Amino acid sequence: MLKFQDVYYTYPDGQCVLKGLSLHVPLGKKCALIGHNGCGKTTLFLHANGLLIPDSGEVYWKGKKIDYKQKTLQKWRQEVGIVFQNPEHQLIAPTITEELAFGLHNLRVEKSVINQLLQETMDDFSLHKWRDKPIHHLSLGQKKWLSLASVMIMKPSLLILDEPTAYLDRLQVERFMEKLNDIHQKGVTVFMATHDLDLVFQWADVVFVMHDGQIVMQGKPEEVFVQGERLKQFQIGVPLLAAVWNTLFPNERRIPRSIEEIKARMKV
Amino acid sequence: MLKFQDVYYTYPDGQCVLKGLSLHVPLGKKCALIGHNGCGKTTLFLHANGLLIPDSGEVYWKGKKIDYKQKTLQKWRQEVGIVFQNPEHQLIAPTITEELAFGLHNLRVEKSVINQLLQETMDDFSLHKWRDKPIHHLSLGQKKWLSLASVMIMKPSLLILDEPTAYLDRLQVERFMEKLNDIHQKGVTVFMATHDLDLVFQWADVVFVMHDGQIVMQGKPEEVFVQGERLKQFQIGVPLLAAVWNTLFPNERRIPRSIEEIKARMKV
Amino acid sequence: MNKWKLALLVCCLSIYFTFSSSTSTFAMHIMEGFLPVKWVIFWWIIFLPFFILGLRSLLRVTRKNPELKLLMALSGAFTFVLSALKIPSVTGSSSHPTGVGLGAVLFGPLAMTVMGSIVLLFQALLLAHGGLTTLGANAVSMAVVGPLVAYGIYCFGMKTSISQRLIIFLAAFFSDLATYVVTSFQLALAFPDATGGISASFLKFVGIFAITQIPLALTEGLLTVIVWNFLCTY
Amino acid sequence: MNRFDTIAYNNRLRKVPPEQKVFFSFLLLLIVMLGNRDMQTVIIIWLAVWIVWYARVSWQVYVKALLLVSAFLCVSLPLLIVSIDHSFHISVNSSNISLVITLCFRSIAAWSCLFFLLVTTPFTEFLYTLKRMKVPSIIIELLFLTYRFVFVFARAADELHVAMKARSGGNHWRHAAMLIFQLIQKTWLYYEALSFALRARSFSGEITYVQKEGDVLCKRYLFEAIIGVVMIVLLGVIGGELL
Repeated sequence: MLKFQDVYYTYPDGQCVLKGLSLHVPLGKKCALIGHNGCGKTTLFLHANGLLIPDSGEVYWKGKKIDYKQKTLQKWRQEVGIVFQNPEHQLIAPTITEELAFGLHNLRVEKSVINQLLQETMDDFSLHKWRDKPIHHLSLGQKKWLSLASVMIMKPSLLILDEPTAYLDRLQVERFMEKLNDIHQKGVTVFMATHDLDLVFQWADVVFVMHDGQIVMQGKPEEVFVQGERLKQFQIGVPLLAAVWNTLFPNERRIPRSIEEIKARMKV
Repeated sequence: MLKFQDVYYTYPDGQCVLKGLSLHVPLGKKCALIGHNGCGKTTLFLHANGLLIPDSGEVYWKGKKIDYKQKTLQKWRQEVGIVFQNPEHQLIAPTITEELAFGLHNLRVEKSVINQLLQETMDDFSLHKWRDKPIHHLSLGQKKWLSLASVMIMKPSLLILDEPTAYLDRLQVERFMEKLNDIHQKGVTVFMATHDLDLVFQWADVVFVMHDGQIVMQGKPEEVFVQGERLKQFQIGVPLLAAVWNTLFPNERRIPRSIEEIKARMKV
Repeated sequence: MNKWKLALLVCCLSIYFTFSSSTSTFAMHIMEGFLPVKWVIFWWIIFLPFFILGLRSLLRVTRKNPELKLLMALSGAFTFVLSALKIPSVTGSSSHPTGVGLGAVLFGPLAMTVMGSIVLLFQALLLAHGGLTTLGANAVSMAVVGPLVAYGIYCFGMKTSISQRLIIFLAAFFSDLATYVVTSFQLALAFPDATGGISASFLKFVGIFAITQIPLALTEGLLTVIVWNFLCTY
Repeated sequence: MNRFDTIAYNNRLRKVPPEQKVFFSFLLLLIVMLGNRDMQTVIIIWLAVWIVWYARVSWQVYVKALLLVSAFLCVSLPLLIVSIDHSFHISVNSSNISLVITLCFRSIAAWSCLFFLLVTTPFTEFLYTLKRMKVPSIIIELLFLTYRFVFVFARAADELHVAMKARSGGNHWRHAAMLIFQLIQKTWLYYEALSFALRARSFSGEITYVQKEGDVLCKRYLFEAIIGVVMIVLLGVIGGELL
């Protein structure tokens, strides 16, 4: 779906962040990107809808090479939704309705369609109860929720999230992940960067490990997280669950991905 | 060491946050505070060195009731160091040296003493390599590190941290926790709020569970986290390790607190 | 420092000092209902042409570069927040159109008029400071005259070999004085002295405000220079 | 600032259409500016009823704000009462005193109108009204964005200030300079981050806002407002001092 080929990028201040990155986000999968802070994850995301233009290398979207013309960009940006790390840096309008309508209005969608989409999204994300609140009265968790809603209202086919669960409490994380699964069920490809390895392990179909501006490992979580030694080299650990399992049953290579899976296995 | 007795606090906008909170942070222990977002943790911390004054109820510091006079406050604030959640909103000076010296200057410490403490802290936190950088060029992880250093330079006897590990990657968390253990070893009581239950489980001596402006549970982590049902009621889960253990060995009540402990037990 | 960043910094500083703490001294903010109707209308009529010209220049700038709206709104918010903060020595001081002129060098002097008026509107509608009827009069002193004086001093200073810091200090100092002289003049026109007429009334206001305004203008000039130093150094 | 803003979102007149409230307070403001002292007195009392009773704004908040304004007024009045002639002879003129009393009533009445608007109408809704009044969109856009950022910065400033106090700082003028400097840095950071976010959502160069819809005219309040205004105007006509 989204493909990077040998992408190089250096910031104007001379900091080289992407160093020949190649990556292929497969259609309809739940993808996770892990890597230590400063390895270039955010920069990568900014390339995923043309906010930054690679110095060299190509970016493909749905098989087509991106030409960075205004028209291509606009269409592309509608199809790729990004939820940034800090909701304060994303929410522009002071009220919820306006925030949701912002992207649609930019695409010059008709008023009646906007209203209908607004209604749908409000229902979908149960935003009605906050509707009359200004954004500065929302809590951080609610702001995060809203920034997801305001991206999803554009009906993107790829949803990118940068550290969506930081600062959220357990219940909020649960709700958020439930929503993500929902969104994925409806056919949206989800691509998320996070430090929560246990979450990745449980949730992802594909894991990409990024280090120093390149993708150094990729594959199914069970395959990636088995290679504890290599991960260590990239300053990444192993999910707790995998670590526990390896300690308890060092000979068993098939690691369960969640407590439910352990339960199921125990029964067998 | 620090004691709250029946503390009530309502914000000027009418939001009642602390509702008869009682808490005793024991001397020299590693304490953790857990609770869902919005339960009042940050407000509690702001009471811990007189940044907020309770509407009713008492606060005791080292056995003495706080009288909120300017002189008491100043001494108290030197003895209680707080590392706030967002380092972006804690660092105030334009350079690292000034940031470190900020608190000392305010206490009118002598210049030669300040210089010596600066030197010590720079060594201790290995800040020399950044020393000439302006603060806004640091990464988030570095800012967090610096905010810890600039609190520790005051030699507090109680260190309070609000969500210190959010947004940090694994290696950074490890380094941070190592430092905290170091600090604790030197006789400082540490009191931390976090959502990372596995961290709490591994690290804390005492856990406080906060819900709706009150402390509803407290005790050793092994005692607290056994009560999964009650925790659920307060919108808190169980550490993954405890959950795995309970699934695998439902009859064994003594839950290991870390992978090392599991390894040790396996050998026996 | 890139051009827009510099512009932002200057703009923030400048607007900030215009409004920094007019909240605590009534003097620099003529309160709602204070002026009689005819003066309300008079000052609005004086103010509007500047405002409209400012609006046009703003439209020109933002059409070329729409993201500048963001920058302007951010600096407006910055200014407003500082003016509402209760920090010793930040508030408790007066108005200060310091570098509005400096911001004007980059944004165009008239664009500053618009931003200034917007901050005044926020002060009226979120803090109940100043007012809607007196917005015209307040804007003339703070968003028109102050910036122009600062702009003039800056332009003049840049041609001479005076050090930059001194220019900034002087621009800050004199634009503040200009603002308060204009305010005094406005009050004198509206409330002429029963015996001495307008001139006596003017002297009365200027004299009294001088006691508070001159020291404040001095300290704020210094504060500006310090912040300016931070900005240049880091 | 936060306080008045919060009240504006949570008062009992919140659901009354903003146009009604804005028109009402502007009309009263006009009457205050043109009317006599009796009308102003009636308006002060009447608006106090609206604010404290109908809108359920806590009376402490109202009284505190009122006292603050009166204090501002008091500071400025002595200057107006006293007159100085050319030989620097200070005297008190009786005509000045009546002028000052007039001024007091007018100011407080006008302030009441402003305050009523402030605590009953959220700023964004005030903007909808401005838009209906065909104010140029660039002004509304700027006001709109500024309003959003005001609270972001207010929070940042607040947290920075608390952090300073936690280390016994915040009383030195140098700290004020530091705070300003930090806020300027934040401003720039926000600009960079938000411009990405804007482009990510295909910013078309125009910041938009949808029309608030579904407000029904509130008959009960409208009725009272009309009756009240008519009576006040009549009072002015009978007093014979209108205009």
